[in-house]
Amino acid sequence: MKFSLTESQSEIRQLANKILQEQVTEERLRSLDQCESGERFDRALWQQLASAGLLGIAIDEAHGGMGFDYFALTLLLEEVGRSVAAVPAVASLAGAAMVLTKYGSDTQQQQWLPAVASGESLLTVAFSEAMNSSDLTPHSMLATPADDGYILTGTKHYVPYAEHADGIIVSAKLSDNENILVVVEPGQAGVSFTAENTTTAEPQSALNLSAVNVPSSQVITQGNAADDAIQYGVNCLVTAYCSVQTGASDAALRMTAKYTSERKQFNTVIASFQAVAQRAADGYIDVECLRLCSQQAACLLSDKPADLDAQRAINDAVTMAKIWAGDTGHRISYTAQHLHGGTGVDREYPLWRFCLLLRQMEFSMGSSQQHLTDLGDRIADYSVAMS
Amino acid sequence: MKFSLTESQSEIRQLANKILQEQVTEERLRSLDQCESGERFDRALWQQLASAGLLGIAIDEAHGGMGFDYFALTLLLEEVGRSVAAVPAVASLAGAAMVLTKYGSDTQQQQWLPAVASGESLLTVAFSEAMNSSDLTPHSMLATPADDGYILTGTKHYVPYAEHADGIIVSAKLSDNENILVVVEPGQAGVSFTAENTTTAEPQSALNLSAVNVPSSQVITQGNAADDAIQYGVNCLVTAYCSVQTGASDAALRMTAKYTSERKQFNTVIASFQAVAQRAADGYIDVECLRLCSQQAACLLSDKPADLDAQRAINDAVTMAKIWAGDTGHRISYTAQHLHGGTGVDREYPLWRFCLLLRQMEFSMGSSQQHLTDLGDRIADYSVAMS
Amino acid sequence: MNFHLTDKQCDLRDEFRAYFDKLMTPELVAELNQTTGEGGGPLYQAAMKKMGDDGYIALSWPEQFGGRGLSALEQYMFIEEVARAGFPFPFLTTESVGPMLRDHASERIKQEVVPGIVAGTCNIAIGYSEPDAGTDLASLKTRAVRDGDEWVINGQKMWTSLCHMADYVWLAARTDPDAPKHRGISMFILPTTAEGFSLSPVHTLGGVRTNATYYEDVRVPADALVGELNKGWKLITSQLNRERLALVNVGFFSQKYNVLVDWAQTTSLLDGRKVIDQPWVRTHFARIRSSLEALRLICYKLAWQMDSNELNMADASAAKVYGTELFVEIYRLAGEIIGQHSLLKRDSEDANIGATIENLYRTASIITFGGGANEVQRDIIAAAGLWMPIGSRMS
Amino acid sequence: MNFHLTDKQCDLRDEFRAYFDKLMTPELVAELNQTTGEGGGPLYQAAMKKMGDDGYIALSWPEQFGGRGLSALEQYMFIEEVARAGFPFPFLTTESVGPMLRDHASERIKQEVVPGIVAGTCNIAIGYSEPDAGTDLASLKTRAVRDGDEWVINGQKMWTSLCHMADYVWLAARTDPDAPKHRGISMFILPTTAEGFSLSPVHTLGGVRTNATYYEDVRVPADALVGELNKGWKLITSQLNRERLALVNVGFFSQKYNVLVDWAQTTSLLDGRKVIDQPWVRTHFARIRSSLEALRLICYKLAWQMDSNELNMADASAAKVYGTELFVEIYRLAGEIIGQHSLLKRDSEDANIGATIENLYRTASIITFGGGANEVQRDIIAAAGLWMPIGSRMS
Repeated sequence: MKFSLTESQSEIRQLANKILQEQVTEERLRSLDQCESGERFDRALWQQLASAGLLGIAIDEAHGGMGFDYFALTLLLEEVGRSVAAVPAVASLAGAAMVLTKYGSDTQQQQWLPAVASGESLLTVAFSEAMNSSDLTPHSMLATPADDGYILTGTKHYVPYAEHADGIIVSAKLSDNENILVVVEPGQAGVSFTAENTTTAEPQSALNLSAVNVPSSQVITQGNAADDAIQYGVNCLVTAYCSVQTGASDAALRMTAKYTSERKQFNTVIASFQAVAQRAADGYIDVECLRLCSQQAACLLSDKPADLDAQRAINDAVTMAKIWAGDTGHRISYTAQHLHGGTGVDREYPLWRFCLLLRQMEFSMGSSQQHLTDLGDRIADYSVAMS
Repeated sequence: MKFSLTESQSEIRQLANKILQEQVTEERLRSLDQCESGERFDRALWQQLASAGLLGIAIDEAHGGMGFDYFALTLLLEEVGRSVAAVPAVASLAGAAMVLTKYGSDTQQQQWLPAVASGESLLTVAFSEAMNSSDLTPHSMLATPADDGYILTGTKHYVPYAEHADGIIVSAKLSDNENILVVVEPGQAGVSFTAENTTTAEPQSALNLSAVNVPSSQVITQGNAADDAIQYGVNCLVTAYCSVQTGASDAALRMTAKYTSERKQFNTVIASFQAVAQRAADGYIDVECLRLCSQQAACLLSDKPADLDAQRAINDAVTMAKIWAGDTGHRISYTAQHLHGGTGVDREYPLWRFCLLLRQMEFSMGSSQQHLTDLGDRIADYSVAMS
Repeated sequence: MNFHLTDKQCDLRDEFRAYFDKLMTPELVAELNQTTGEGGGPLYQAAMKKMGDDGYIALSWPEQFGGRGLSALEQYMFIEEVARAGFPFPFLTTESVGPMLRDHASERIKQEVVPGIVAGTCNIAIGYSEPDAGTDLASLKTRAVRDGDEWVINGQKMWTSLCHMADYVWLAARTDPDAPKHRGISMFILPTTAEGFSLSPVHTLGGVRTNATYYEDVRVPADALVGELNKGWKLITSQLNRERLALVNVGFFSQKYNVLVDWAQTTSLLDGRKVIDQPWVRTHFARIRSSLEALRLICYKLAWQMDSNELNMADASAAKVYGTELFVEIYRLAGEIIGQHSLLKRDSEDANIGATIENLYRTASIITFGGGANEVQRDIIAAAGLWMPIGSRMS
Repeated sequence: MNFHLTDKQCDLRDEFRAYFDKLMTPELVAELNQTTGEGGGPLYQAAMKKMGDDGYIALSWPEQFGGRGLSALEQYMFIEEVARAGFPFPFLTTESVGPMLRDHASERIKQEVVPGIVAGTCNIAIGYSEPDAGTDLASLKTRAVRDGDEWVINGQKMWTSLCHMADYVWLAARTDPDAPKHRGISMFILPTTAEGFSLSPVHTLGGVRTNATYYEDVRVPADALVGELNKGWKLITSQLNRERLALVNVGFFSQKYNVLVDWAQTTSLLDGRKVIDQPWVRTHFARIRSSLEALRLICYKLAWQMDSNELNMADASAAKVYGTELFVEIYRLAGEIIGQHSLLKRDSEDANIGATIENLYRTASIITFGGGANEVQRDIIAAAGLWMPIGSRMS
């Protein structure tokens, strides 16, 4: 047990914090707010992060990255949440790049990873289907074998930055017992998008594949390995949302503490009303619980699971982190809005973006209740015992 | 809509309040605490209530009662909760006597109701079986036809005052499609008891029937009418617990408000700390919600249901009241204990009995979660629409 | 005690419901969605005028003022149907400002403003809050100074909602800066065309536009003062309980509950089950339903108390706290039931009922501090309902 | 960052667990159940003496005092196993009072009392609270007045738990009534055999006996004063963070969680399903499990911070608030899972795991105000963790 960062981890966090706090100004965020729907993407910032090497935190040095692990990447993600930066870090770095690093062929890694690290290419991940739950195995995206590869038909939902991506990792069902994971390029014949305008204005789309021809070279993995890869990808994405949520919750809470320490009513700062202080304190506890559970999930995900028990421990840690991400996100958003009073809803004041981000993270890839249901099923199965 | 009591209802409430507040003194309760296990029964008080006519509130005048309805009876029950009186009002009056009044034969009514009203006889109800839920249809208590009547074998649990009762209303399963409701007398051959010592020390027992011969004269009802009777009895009992809970919650909360308004720490009464006041205010809201939902259930139960929709409205109102009874009971108990600090756990101070009663009502005949599950199933079935 | 509506009340409900079924045409609904539910469009204005023509605006007013003299309970039922229909009825104007003007304004104002309210053609914005006077409203600083036959008004107001489409502002201003803060406030009615008046839009989380309004040497005639000089605080607070009740009206979610249940009963999951076949969805619905039932009863009891003059201050505050916090909770539970689709906005091509929840959640963020912050309401409950000495936190 | 125990830590856990598996004989368990878990019976005393003989009492103490110099994290793991085993280990004595005596008492006291603590033969009760000094502990009124070579003590203490089987009372008394309240308190060690000392039992909701203790002209030698005169408050508060951590140790429920899951997996409902086949039971377990996980991490982090001298006051208070309120919540959820059987007491013939919950729920009622009321802890969190100016509520 060790609850401090290593020196290099501290440096990553500081670098990410410095760039994001300096660059993601209120003016910059406002100019993005005024973009047309589907365009909330701060490309200049993304390139700045690339220049600083931060897009390659968890990409091998051989592919132009820093060669750190997934946990190190979540340090960046927490700062993304803290700054509500409009960048596709979760989808491209925590989702797609991690899956390719672990399951991609050499050729695929060569094709994508250096370009992801340099910011030239953007990847995203399409796991979710209609009526999503926390179970993200494919049901309605179907793959059928073809001459050189497969034909994919179906729809995926909530694909982040889909229309900006150069490659989309798509999971599909090959048969009742077999799934497949492939990279689809948006320019391929049969690929189309339906805009899904989200509460934060992060660009998302439904991805519609109509008999899209996927050659073998675009297949990442299939069979048992595909299930492992999907599980791994889902775990990386879910934990990434938890890290973003940690940063956003912490920022919203501290903004609230500061505001209530300055705002005067009844001739006194409102923080001095005990009801205000007590509620903020509850927020502090919530953020701490979320932070610890998220960090644990990120750390375990960076391990190589030695056996079934270790794999279960990873899955369970991720699920528990997401339960906290939903609960903490909801409560912090509510507390922050309530204690800010009218100021909190004014779009000239920065809080509102945090509230929307917190809700988006809460409901992305499974709400707290959906993850509680999953965890409950596993408890029935193998107890998830306390050690 | 009318939210005030009629004149005669007010008189009943005042009479019940007067007797119980005067008689149920701390000394009297302490002397009962010191009794052997299974004997927390204030017989003298029970006779005083009988003398005042209060045991016959909902018993027909023809049988020596006052001839009011079920709702009027719940006014007494709320006062029983408010005073933590050690009397079998729920089981004998709200359970057994209501079922006999509606479903008993003339002979059965003649046999039991005048004696219940006068306090000579005590009845109780045995619906619950092992691993109880809010579904109280009989599963393991079995009835088989015999020469003149039936043979009953099986076990019932949590039968209040079973070993003090003169008659026990027992539900049993006759076949997969048919249930039966009978009166068993404790002296009959094959009847035995296992003491179940409850958290409040209210005497309860498991009732074990081993081939007990129940003649036709002891059968209250069977077939469809038995299902109606069981449903009616369960509704009367559950609503009775809600009424007791309302009185107990209100008393515990007001005791807490009074205590915190007198207890000084840091040179000020602790009620003046905002965290204390806010929490007490939450209790006020909870009690109000419970009171209204319980009163509605009691009022509807006093109606004759005109059709299926009306019967459903009754069942739903009862279920919702019990959800509130569990939630409010838990939270008021916790708030009262917390805000009292050490004084609240001292058995020389009256609060502790309320906390145990609140927990007992919370878990008797189905917890909040069990009733939420039932209500959820009904919503899936027929929406329980908002009008 | 009786928990059934009377036949007369049932008839009234049927009447209201039928009326709004007809009023809410698909075109009006579309316009309201575009204007984020706040009204102001041409169809909305036409609907208001129609309601005026049909005698449907001032229902609770005495007959001699164009009303039907509805009791508080009946008026509550009216708001329930308004909320159920989703029509942005200006109940603060009709229930709070209107009656004050009717009873306390000068003859000129009565003739100039009141008929328009009843006719549905006059819009009034409320100017209470200021940048430094929110929960502590009585500390407001906007000044009105008497100068001959006129009042000269200077100051700034925040959250002057609907003001960009209003004909008047109902304004609280300080007329005696030396008096204790609750005793130096007076009420004015001020046309938005007055010289020196200006506003700037404030866009909110919920997407609803509100305004900051500015008053620079705005001059109004002496008889723009409403009620007695320096006794404005009494007017501000006189209708508070009724306003709180309107804020938590169960109608805001009752029909949506029905629609959501129907959606869950008929919508399939990927595995073929219906949404409602998930046990946790049922529990969520049960939680929503039993909580709404308590809210329904609380509101009806409060309205009944108003009619019987038995109103308990603690109960009005309890309704406000319980109802507003319940709505926040319900919009979370509903979001969980719908899943990630509850993040999609109305303009998404495949938006469904989730978009309603997305929007409700955003707009609900103001209800726990608006209409009297819930902390203050809880203090009132402790003091008035439980007789606890809560100290002088808010003086 | 690393969330795994080291091999050494795993070994230590195994060692502790094996030790308590052996120590907790069925006979001892039965005796503890009879004495409502508080110890004091002959088998308990024998077990304490055995722990002393085995060098298991003062594990965190330096080796020269009979300890093994465990780190805070290791000591936390020890308490986890103690709690898991359900052994009523006197950790306030060994972790708080003992070290203060060891480091600050006079030579006579050191020789007379400290070896007995380490040997498991000396019991010490804690005399802090008074009828009018609970959360506001520093307002205590028990007086100690110097008279020649002795201190004369007068006053009354409340909640002097275990005192009826204790050899000494660790007593806080006012030695300077004119100083500010935190600066006039000193600490004494007082034998329960002293003349003028008496006690009366206080029976509690949880079934546990505690005591009121009375001090009438009790005389102790001058060297019964521990630490510096009038600086007792510092001693009282010096170990508070460690005490708070011990209070919310996850070990109090971790094994019970495992047992309850096993019970639900193997126990049949009337309809033939297992208890755990009810979806809501699974959700309840998931709620318990994920909440316990957070508690586990909070506690380990706090212990680790103690070892790294990075302890944040806010985090210690956060652990106290979160853990105590979680236990109350868990005992409700567990009750719902078990059903009405969770109302039956241990002496019921058909008692099952429900009786454990029945008992836990009753005894847990003190944890949210004991060990520093949670309102005060939240104020500390707001001030120390969020830098909010909370005013001077508690001075």
